[in-house]
Amino acid sequence: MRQLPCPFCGARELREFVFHKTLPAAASATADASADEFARTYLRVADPQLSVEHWQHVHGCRAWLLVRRNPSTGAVLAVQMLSGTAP
Amino acid sequence: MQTQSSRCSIDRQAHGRVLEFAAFSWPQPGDAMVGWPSVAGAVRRDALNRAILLHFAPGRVLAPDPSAATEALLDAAAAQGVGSGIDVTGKWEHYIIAGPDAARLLACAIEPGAVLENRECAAVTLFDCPAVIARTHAGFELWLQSSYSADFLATAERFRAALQRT
Amino acid sequence: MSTPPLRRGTRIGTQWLSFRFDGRSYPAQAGDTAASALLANGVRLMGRSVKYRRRRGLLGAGPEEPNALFNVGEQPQLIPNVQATLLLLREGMSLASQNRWPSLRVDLASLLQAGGGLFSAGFYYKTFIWPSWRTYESLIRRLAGLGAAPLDCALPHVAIEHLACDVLVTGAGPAGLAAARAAARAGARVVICESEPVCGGELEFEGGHIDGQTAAAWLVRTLAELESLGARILTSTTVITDNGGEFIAHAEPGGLPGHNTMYRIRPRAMVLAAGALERPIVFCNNDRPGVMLLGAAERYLTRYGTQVGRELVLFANHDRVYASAQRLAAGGMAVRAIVDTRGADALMTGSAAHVLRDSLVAAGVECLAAHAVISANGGSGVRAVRVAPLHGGPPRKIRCDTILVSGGWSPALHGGFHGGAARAYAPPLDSFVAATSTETRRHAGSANGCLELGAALADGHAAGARAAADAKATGHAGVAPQGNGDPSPRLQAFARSPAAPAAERRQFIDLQNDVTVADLRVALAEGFSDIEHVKRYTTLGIGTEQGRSSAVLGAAVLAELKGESLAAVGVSRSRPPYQPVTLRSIAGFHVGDAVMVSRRTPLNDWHVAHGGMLEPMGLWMRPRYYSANGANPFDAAIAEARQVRTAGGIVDGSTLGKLEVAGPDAAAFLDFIYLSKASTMRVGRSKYMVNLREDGMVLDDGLVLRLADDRFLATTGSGHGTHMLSHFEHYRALHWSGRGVTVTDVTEAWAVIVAAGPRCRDALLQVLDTAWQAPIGRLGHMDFADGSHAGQALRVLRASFSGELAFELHCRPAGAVALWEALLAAGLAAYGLEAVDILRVEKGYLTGSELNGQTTPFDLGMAALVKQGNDCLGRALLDRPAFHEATRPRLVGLRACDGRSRFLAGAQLTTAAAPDRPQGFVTSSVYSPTLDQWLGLALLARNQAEGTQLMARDPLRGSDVAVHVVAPVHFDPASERMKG
Amino acid sequence: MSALPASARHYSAWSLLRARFAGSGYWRPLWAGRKLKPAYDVVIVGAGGHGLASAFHLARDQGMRRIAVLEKRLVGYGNVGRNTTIVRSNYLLPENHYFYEDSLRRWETLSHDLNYNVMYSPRGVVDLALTDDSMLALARRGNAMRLAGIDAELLDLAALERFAPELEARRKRRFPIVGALLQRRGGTVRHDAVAWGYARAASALGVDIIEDCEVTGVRTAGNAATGVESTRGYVQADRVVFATAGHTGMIGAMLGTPLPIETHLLQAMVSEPIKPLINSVYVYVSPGHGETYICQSDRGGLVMGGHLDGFPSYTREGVWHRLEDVVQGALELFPRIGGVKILRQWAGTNDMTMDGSPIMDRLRYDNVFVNAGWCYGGFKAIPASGAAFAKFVASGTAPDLIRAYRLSRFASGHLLDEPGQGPFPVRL
Repeated sequence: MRQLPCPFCGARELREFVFHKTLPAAASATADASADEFARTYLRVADPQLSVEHWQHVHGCRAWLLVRRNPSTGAVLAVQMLSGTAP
Repeated sequence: MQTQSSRCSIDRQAHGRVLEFAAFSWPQPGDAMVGWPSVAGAVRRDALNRAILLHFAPGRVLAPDPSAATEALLDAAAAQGVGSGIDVTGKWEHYIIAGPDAARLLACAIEPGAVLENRECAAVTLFDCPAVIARTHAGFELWLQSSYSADFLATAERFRAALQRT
Repeated sequence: MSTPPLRRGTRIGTQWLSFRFDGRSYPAQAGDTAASALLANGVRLMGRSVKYRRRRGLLGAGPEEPNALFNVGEQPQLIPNVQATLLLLREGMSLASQNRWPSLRVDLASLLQAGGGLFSAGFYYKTFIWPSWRTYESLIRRLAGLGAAPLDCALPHVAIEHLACDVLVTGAGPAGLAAARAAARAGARVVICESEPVCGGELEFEGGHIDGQTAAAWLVRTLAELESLGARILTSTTVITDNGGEFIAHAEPGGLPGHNTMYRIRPRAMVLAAGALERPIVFCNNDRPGVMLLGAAERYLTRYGTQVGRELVLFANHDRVYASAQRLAAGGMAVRAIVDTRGADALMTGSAAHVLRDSLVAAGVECLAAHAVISANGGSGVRAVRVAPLHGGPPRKIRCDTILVSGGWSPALHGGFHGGAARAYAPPLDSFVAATSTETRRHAGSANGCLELGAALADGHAAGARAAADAKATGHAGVAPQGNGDPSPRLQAFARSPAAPAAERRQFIDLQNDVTVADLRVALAEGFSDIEHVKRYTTLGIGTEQGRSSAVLGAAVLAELKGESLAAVGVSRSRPPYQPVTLRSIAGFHVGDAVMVSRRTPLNDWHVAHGGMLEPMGLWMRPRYYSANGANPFDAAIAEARQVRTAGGIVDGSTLGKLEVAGPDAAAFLDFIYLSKASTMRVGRSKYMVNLREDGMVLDDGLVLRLADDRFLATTGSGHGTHMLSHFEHYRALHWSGRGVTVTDVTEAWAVIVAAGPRCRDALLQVLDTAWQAPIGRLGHMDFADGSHAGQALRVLRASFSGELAFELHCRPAGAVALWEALLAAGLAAYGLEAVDILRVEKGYLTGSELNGQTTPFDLGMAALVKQGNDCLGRALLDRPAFHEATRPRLVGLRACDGRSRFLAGAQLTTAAAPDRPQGFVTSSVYSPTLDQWLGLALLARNQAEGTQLMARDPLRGSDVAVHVVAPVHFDPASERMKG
Repeated sequence: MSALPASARHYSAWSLLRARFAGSGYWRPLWAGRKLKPAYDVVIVGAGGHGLASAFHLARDQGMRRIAVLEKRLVGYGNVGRNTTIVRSNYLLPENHYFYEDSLRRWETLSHDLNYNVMYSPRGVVDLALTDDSMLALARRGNAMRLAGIDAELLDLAALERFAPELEARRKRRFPIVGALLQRRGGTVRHDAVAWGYARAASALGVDIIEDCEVTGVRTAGNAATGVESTRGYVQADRVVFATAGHTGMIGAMLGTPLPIETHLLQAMVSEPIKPLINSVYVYVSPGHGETYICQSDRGGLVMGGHLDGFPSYTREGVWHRLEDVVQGALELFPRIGGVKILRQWAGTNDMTMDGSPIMDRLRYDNVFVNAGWCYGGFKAIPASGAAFAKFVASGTAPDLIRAYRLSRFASGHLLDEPGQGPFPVRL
């Protein structure tokens, strides 16, 4: 269904949200920080069943969201507020 | 701009200072403060039923024309490390959309029933213009980002006129 | 014009009106469609086919019509390709046939059909190769196309409505109404979309009884009940696509763009009951005017009292043809023969159809079993039909002027199936039904293969009740309506009549695109055997009627030619929209000035009233120059820039993005976002800072002000404000959630007036509240002070992007115009963005075109900032080797070697040694009134040293100018003026 | 020069005339009817434009004989048959404009080379500028092209009015038109014909084109692949080529190699046919809307497209609001087409790379090659890609024309980011 359940606003139409990026597969934990940064920035592992993404509810509450979707069906699997720790 | 008709009106409301209070996180402990509209989309109203705190985005509260009591509440929240208050006077313009066609006018842009389901206010985009809407007894009140207001009113007027014809 | 006898029908009134078709005037009755009125006036020739330009008449009575498409109205406001079957006539309406020259009757391009088999599938791929396609293309383009190209469009406002409901029902025929009634009774909020202007579907002419009443009485009662239960019935409204559970429906009353509404309906559950589409049967010359669908003839008779012909031959493969024949005969038409492809034993003794046949035979109708129509005779209209027994025997001729065909019904699946859900072959229909109904989407009635009234009602009721339950309605749906109407069709698959190979060239499957059985054979011979390949190769089913009349039929013929089952062949995937929809309707309110919202500053009205020539910058509108200062932007900007340098000016800087970053961790957050550190700044100071994209490229630049220990104001480029807001918010959420930092957009909370020039300090002192006298005198370069003016907050920042002494005044929007006008009164003059560019380039400041997403901080002369070692966002990827090569660019200044030639931004810079290998390019150039020459900034390979002579090559604009490389700062390199 | 041996029917007006009297039996299958053999010199995965063109050039120019093209579904069923048919070489960066110019030159003669009319129509590609800044960016690009010997003209308003009266360039608009960059040799090519023409020519040269044959895995030994697993069984291969636009990310996953690729949807749409109205290809970008491009097919339909749907997807179901964006953009350019109806909308899956330029390189193994990452611009590249990639696969050394498209460029920073968009395929 082409709605995203915004944790703050409730279900809203997809057109209110803007996709930003896909998360790469877990970046390798090498000592080389720039190599990690490179993988994070450039590399993706395609999984036809699961895409983990950053979206923003730009045309609503502007919350940044962590969205899990199935890119083969468009099904939204989970949405949560984006949060993390300082770099 | 003010437009009047028997079915639907859009009237600009005068107002003074407007603050936004942004919490450092949401949901978070400050929600427990007395008088805080902690639930998503909650609105706290004064004795005259005017909205004084609108929780329109995660941890972000709009405080139009803050009274001394409201300012004290926000200051206390800031002092407790809940978040920061920001004076945004001039960012938002206030409108009342009223009349039997008020909901139908909004339905040209969003489905107001669904958007305001289980909440008193919501951040929306109306005719490409960012706004916060809330229900009032007569229809809806609208806080509109001011740089968009001229275009918003022009587009709303087109739809309003079309509703009038039908 | 003599008035013909009045017709009576369910959709027409007694009032006469007149309309024009191809220049001739005709009478019609109110409620007539173009098709019904033309037919009633004896007009049969209504169009020409695309490829062969064969003469065509009506095939259908609704959206399935492939032939009768008209240009409606007159240029410049003409609407092309309007289906005559949907077009409700209005007084004085002007229609014209399409795609013919010089006239519909005599079309020179119809000579093409003499080529017959030459133009078979794949024709264009096999010829026009020499000398080139372009040689022939212009002629072919003119021959192709259907309706006229409009010269203008003045379609009015399109209404929009967003609707949420529990149950959406498409189609208000018996099944749809039963579904809607059941759902509404159960307490569901119901919306019904019906493509026709009135509800009823097949009930309109099938007759029959429901719950002991006539179908007509039940219809009236049911509609009244639905209304009383709050159901919303949208007529003339077609669901055109499924947008992921939000259904887009388009209302086009009268079949003509003009009073359209776009609905966006989000139901919790859905019942698809859009009915079924009658299929033609293919025979030789089955495209002649006078060959029509059987159901269409019934529609014309019942709705409009229009007789489709005088002498009819009916051709079908099912029982229903007999009931139809009887109704058509009762309507005054002579049924000459019924040609049934099924054997004599197909009609069950004692069945209703059998009884009907006997009575028809008794009335003199020839009923042929196991026969088929082999071909139609007559060029511009049917004059006779040749029929033959299917199991051997000679053909014979039957005189008639109309052949009504019916090869069965295909459930209308398109609307609900854009998601590519599977279809399943249904043998009783020889067609396809939905393979699966999901929890939220159910098919019902003939759309679900239930062709009998009783079954359709029961099916609809059950679907409606279940949909209501899915939508969490808890009421009781009541009992299903009981009905009986026409019996089961008992059809036997039959898609086309036998034909000799040569005759297959005139067996038409897709009438609009002239796809014949012979074309399918060619496609198969060439290896295109999958239905999707056949569709693409032959253009089968891609016409404006969305394949309604040809998609399943074509698949059935293909199955026969391949020797496979229809189930194995399948049908090609249909594409939205279900019904073609005008661009105007899709665009909604986003047309003209509203195509994209405009943002305006608090000074916008002042600019407009004082000759400010506004130009878009992103969504913002900003004054480029003021018309009083020059007739064109070039002259005006020179005058304005000169005024700033000699006296002083003010410019509206309100469009700058402004983000207030607050909280105990604000400084640390900005240290992460920006290349240089914010945390080292003291309160009351500002700093020019840049930030980087994740990949290390410079993203944006601006001033950052430290308002308090825990509070900063970051300014961004005007076009970037919302993007930068998202960027800040993203990293706040990603790395700083729960910590002490917030980001708030205050762009609109502060109007910004920049005052620059030698006299600007005096003007400020004269204008501002006296409390500002001391602070303004005290403010050093990049310092700011907060206070108030005229009772409103005011911030004064001493910063300059012009090279002059300059102050940015940040005031509340409500006071902006007064402050602006006071500054003007104090002797400063307004200047626009064009002058800003001149002033910036003279001083070597970035103008925006250097921040093109391709430049690193090294390229822009900020290596020292990188070296400070702030580990900011984007820093890690700056170490990639390519960014340190000698061919990477750096920012330089340029001047013409002769000191006067003009060179323009976009020119490429080359050396004498390699005149075709660019070493860089001019990013911006201006004519400097101060230095009286052209100045430029450029991004140039690092190995080209200062002083080097290069060519600024601009072949596009016909100029090559010798330039030499200088430092980027052209004017006042020691910055004495702005620090003074 | 025609590539076809005598086993195929030569196409001409004469052959059509003969067929007219010989009946449909005269024609031969273009490529169908081959059986999958157990082993090949080269197995190409994907019978789209790039796979088929590579096969054709391997057979014709590189002297390779045992070549198979394995296709999951049908020849030309992917993006080669779903794009908006535009060909051009108006790129900014030298690595790109030389490559695409090679392609455009090949388009000019492709119908002759394949003896198949691909309907190359050099009707001009017009990139419109809506701001002075975008006009300067076009000037930068056009000058770079001209210095490289590629045709380009910068049109001011007067010139634009002369070239394209249908545009009404001076009409009042929300974003007024400032000027344009014109490439006259740019234009359109009939998309299906490209797939079918290459398939026919390759087949005639002995290439086995096997449809309904999905590759499910790669068998390897050490640093080399030995063959591919398919739904029709194992096939031994000396070299394996992946040309699976829209699914390259999954190929990477299959080989355990993350790639700088995300898969996104791009929609296109066509109107009902009308008489000629739009005579060139128009491309423009407006704030908020992103890109819109529009042209009119020879059948008369207005063909339109825009930017990506905006999020990763394999569904091929476009979202309606992107269609609205495109239509709004098209109407802004041509207000007169408001009464024309959209007939069909569809979508294709696009391998979006992190700099917007393609990848032509080895993938993990010495003898596994990937031709991918064409974003939404792969159609125009087909002839050059096929010729250069065939040379690469046959010789093991990437020709100069495509060396910049190596996979390592992301790590080294030698990015080919024409619009300066960075590693964000959908950022507007």
